[in-house]
Amino acid sequence: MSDSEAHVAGDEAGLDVGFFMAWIDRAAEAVAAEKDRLTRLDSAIGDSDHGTNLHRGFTAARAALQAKPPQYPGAALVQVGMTLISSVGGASGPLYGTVFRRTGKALGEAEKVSARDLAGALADGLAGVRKLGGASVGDKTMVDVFTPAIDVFTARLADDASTADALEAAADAADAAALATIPLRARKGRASYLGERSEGHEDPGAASAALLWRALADTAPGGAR
Amino acid sequence: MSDSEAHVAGDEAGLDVGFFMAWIDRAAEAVAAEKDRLTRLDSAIGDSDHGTNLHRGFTAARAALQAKPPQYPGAALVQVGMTLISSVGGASGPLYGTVFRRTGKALGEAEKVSARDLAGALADGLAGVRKLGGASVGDKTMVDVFTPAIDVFTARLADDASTADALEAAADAADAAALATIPLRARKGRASYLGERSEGHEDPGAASAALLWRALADTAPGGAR
Amino acid sequence: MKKLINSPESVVSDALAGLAAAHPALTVDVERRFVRRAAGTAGKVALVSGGGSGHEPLHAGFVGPGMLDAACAGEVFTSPVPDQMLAAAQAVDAGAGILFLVKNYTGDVLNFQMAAELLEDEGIESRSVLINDDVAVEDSLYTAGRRGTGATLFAEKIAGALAERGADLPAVAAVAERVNASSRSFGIALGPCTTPAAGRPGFELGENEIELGIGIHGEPGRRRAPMAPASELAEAAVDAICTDLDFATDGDVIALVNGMGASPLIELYVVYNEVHNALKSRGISIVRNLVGNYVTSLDMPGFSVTLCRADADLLELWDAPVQTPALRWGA
Amino acid sequence: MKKLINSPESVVSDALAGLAAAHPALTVDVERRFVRRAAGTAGKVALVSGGGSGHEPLHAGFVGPGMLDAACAGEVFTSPVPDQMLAAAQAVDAGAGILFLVKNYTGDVLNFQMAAELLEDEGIESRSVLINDDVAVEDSLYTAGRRGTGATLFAEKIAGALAERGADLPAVAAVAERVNASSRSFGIALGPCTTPAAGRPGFELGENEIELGIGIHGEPGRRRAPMAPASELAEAAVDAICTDLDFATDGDVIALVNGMGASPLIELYVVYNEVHNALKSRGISIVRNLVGNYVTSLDMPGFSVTLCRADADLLELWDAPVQTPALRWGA
Ligand SMILES: Nc1ncnc2c1ncn2[C@@H]1O[C@H](COP(=O)(O)OP(=O)(O)O)[C@@H](O)[C@H]1O
Ligand SMILES: Nc1ncnc2c1ncn2[C@@H]1O[C@H](COP(=O)(O)OP(=O)(O)O)[C@@H](O)[C@H]1O
Ligand SMILES: [Mg+2]
Ligand SMILES: [Mg+2]
Ligand SMILES: [Mg+2]
Ligand SMILES: [Mg+2]
Repeated sequence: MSDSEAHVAGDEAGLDVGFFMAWIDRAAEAVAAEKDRLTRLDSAIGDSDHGTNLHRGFTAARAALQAKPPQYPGAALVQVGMTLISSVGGASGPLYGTVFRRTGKALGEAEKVSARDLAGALADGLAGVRKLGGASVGDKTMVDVFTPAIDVFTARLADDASTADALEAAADAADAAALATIPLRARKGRASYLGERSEGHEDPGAASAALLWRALADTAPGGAR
Repeated sequence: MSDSEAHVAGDEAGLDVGFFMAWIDRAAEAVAAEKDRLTRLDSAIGDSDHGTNLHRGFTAARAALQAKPPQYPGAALVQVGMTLISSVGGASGPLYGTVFRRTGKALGEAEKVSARDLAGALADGLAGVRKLGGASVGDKTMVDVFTPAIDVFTARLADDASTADALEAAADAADAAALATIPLRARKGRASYLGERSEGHEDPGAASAALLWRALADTAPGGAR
Repeated sequence: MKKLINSPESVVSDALAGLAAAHPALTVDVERRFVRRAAGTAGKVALVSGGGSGHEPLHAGFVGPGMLDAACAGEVFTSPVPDQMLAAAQAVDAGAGILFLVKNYTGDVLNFQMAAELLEDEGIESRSVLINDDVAVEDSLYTAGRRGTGATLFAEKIAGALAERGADLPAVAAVAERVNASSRSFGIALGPCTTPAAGRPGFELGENEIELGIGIHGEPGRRRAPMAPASELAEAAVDAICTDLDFATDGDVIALVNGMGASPLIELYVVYNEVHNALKSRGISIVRNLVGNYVTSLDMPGFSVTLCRADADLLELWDAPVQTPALRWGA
Repeated sequence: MKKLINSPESVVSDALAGLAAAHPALTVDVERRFVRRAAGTAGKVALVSGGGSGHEPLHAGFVGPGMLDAACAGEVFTSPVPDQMLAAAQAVDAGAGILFLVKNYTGDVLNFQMAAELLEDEGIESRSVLINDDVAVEDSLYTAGRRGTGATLFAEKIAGALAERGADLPAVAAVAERVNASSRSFGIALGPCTTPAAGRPGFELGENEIELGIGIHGEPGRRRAPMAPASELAEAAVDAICTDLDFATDGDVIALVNGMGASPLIELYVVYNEVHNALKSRGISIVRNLVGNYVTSLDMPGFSVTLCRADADLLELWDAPVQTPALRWGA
């Protein structure tokens, strides 16, 4: 996360389908590596399945992309969203599925998309999740992470940061936002059943959202990859 | 068990119903005190109920004797036997019940019985148990204790020992016999299901039989009481 | 963790295969993970339920004449996916529409909602009834709403009986809603449960501690309390339930004393006795009852109590014949 | 130890009181500790069983039309006393004699034997059939003989059906003996159980250890082994059973995959699937089955398998109607 300072030449060329497939690849690896931690977080305030759920989902998504390689970025994310919906179940399946599906839809059929296109599309994805799940920032869910991450991503791009830098900043914001869920009392999802006993624990969906943002940043041209 | 050397005068006068009621009293106390140990022994090679079983039985027997005081020794022991049969259940209920019932029957309707009468009657009781349960010495059951205890009791009386001394010796033999069940492989009762895994554990029924003999010795004129 | 499984990954498929082998009256689609009656009834409203696995016999154990038409099995404690629900609904659709019975958990609600949309695209009408009977959770803006627990069985049984009589979709949905509105539950755990995938208990309790107000997913409850005799635990559950809904005015209830999975039946009968007494002292009579493991949480020790106000109509439907693996009475 | 009880001393009476409250079709004598059908049938052979408590639903859960007439409940894991058996037999005697179904444990055998003698003194005829199906124990001079476990349910069901048809005492005793001779069982524990009175587990197992060849009283088994997948555990049970009795020649069996008390139903279905496969590969078909907690050992995790050779006569009796708390089918 430190050696990505150079403003990469290819940046303006836009992000192609390979970039998005690489993101999902990296996300799947991150989820696999962090599966047990996510499940442990879900044990404390949920039902001990979040790591397993996402691992199943991203494994399936990666396999689907390989089995039927999509032609353009939007198609890739729609396919990921559909696969997550069909394979995850639980709360996170429809919610993450909606993020990807809506983001993909917003990207349309372009062969390459700009980072700004992506930021706008992710905002669409987030709107979809908020509508579906009804959560606001502060309810201790994945929304707590997506919201500031997209804000930072958008703001840094507006400041003419490189894609890699903007995503790096967004991923840092996501990490911070995930940790910031610790003191909160959950108001949505299973953790809300615990009332005040949900305080003091990181939200598993917030933690996984931060992983996805980090994977995205690391995939960026000039990112860790 | 040491200060009972004096050959008590009343010895030849014989044992009356009060003596037998005192024995059961003392036995009930011993079982209550050792209940957990007996159950623990039964955990290792049985079903963890021997202490509870006998505690229930002797509590009931004592209560029955108090509620309906018997007139003579034989009646006391028959009543104890019937109460054990009606209240203990399991293997030990019918077996201990039979010991007391048959011993009591053999004592007949005499108001006082001699120690030799008692030894002979106990042999009858033991014969009843052996017939009912089919166990021989070495099968790792209460029979392993009753057999040498009665033998020693009978032999010491034949050598003109006092009742107290003879019972003391019998109780010592009972203790030794209970410990001697440790290396044996059980061939009767629940412990036999374990095969060689029953080796290395003291038989709970042998342990409780030793308690009864010690209570009897301690009740004797000139015994610990 | 020791469990009678081949692997955490295969537990749901393996159990479905076992269910298929054990119950010839059920058709089990192990691949698509749903269970349905081998034979349907033309023109009948089809009842479809489902949810995460780990609550057995709920739901697959309640598929059969007089109760559900199909049940979808998710991963352990994870709602099934819309594809399963769609496939199940299509398989049992008999032309009179589908009633989805959905326990109120975010995952279940969202997945069934997506399934209903997909089903609409296929031109099949459906209604969904949410079950939310657990008084341990406040139904407020600050929670995901009350959880669905024991009342699910009541709704499946009673709506199933009405559907069997040929009632139409709005009527069957209405009776399920009425059962839900008339039912309340409360659960107490003596210990945690362990999901096969996590491999470790969901929480830890001291030798003398219990969790009050648990759900059915191994999550901790609303609060921790010291262990107490069965009479006090039953009273706590009955009190929580009766404080929330007035069961005394009408007086007759159907009661479920439900084992969470690892509490032996002898203990559940002890609890039933105490629940019976606690209700009696409030002027409430149990007119029908179930005692046993019906809506479980894997290997959790503990119990829950569910009461449903019983009027003549509901009782008649309750008494109607039912032939499923886990519930069976009548001709 | 955390249990849903009021006290170790009152657990049996409290559970009987709960049983009485839950099942109006049963008459429960809480004082004398037996359970019987509320209504008898004149001229019918009466089936009486019983044993230590802690195996629920065995035996009281099998009292009702088509199965037992009465059941006696002893203390936990302790045979009932002759007085109970006598009182139960007298209460259900309908003039055609009493069949005592006795699991082969020293305590049960001796107490039932005494009861039969007392009953004879009262002028009531009785026969006793010993159930001893557990292949984990050698039936030799060096043991108390094989234990009675899962076959008890089979004998109670099938002899109960024959008695219901009006067969006489020798015939009913004979079919019970035939069921016993045709049945074999084997059990595996993943952990110990804890009796209320002892308050601590009967044995200790490592995180990766199991007990093979257990009975139903929380005693250790014949040997300790490392934990293995369900497929291997099922194979071990089936192998032990089929080595002891040739089930392959006739080929059809009734199978019980029984939970010991704390293993969730989802796991029992996983085991059932493996038992089914293990038998299939030996040319044996399960033609009837039960999967669930039927003959339990309090809160023990684990399972047992019982097979019974099934000919047309036995199957017809198996399929005959039964209406008890724990087993119920037919009209
Ligand atoms: N209504 C909601 N809106 C947004 N996110 C939610 C909502 N409900 C739950 N979540 C997220 O889903 C995560 C839980 O996912 P998961 O454990 O996979 O599903 P489940 O709760 O069904 O077991 C939570 O940590 C939270 O971040
Ligand atoms: N056949 C037998 N003959 C003599 N004593 C026996 C026999 N079977 C069992 N016992 C004794 O009974 C004791 C067990 O008693 P208990 O635990 O109360 O009954 P159960 O075995 O029915 O649980 C054993 O330790 C043994 O000493
Ligand atoms: Mg979860
Ligand atoms: Mg014992
Ligand atoms: Mg879940
Ligand atoms: Mg016993």
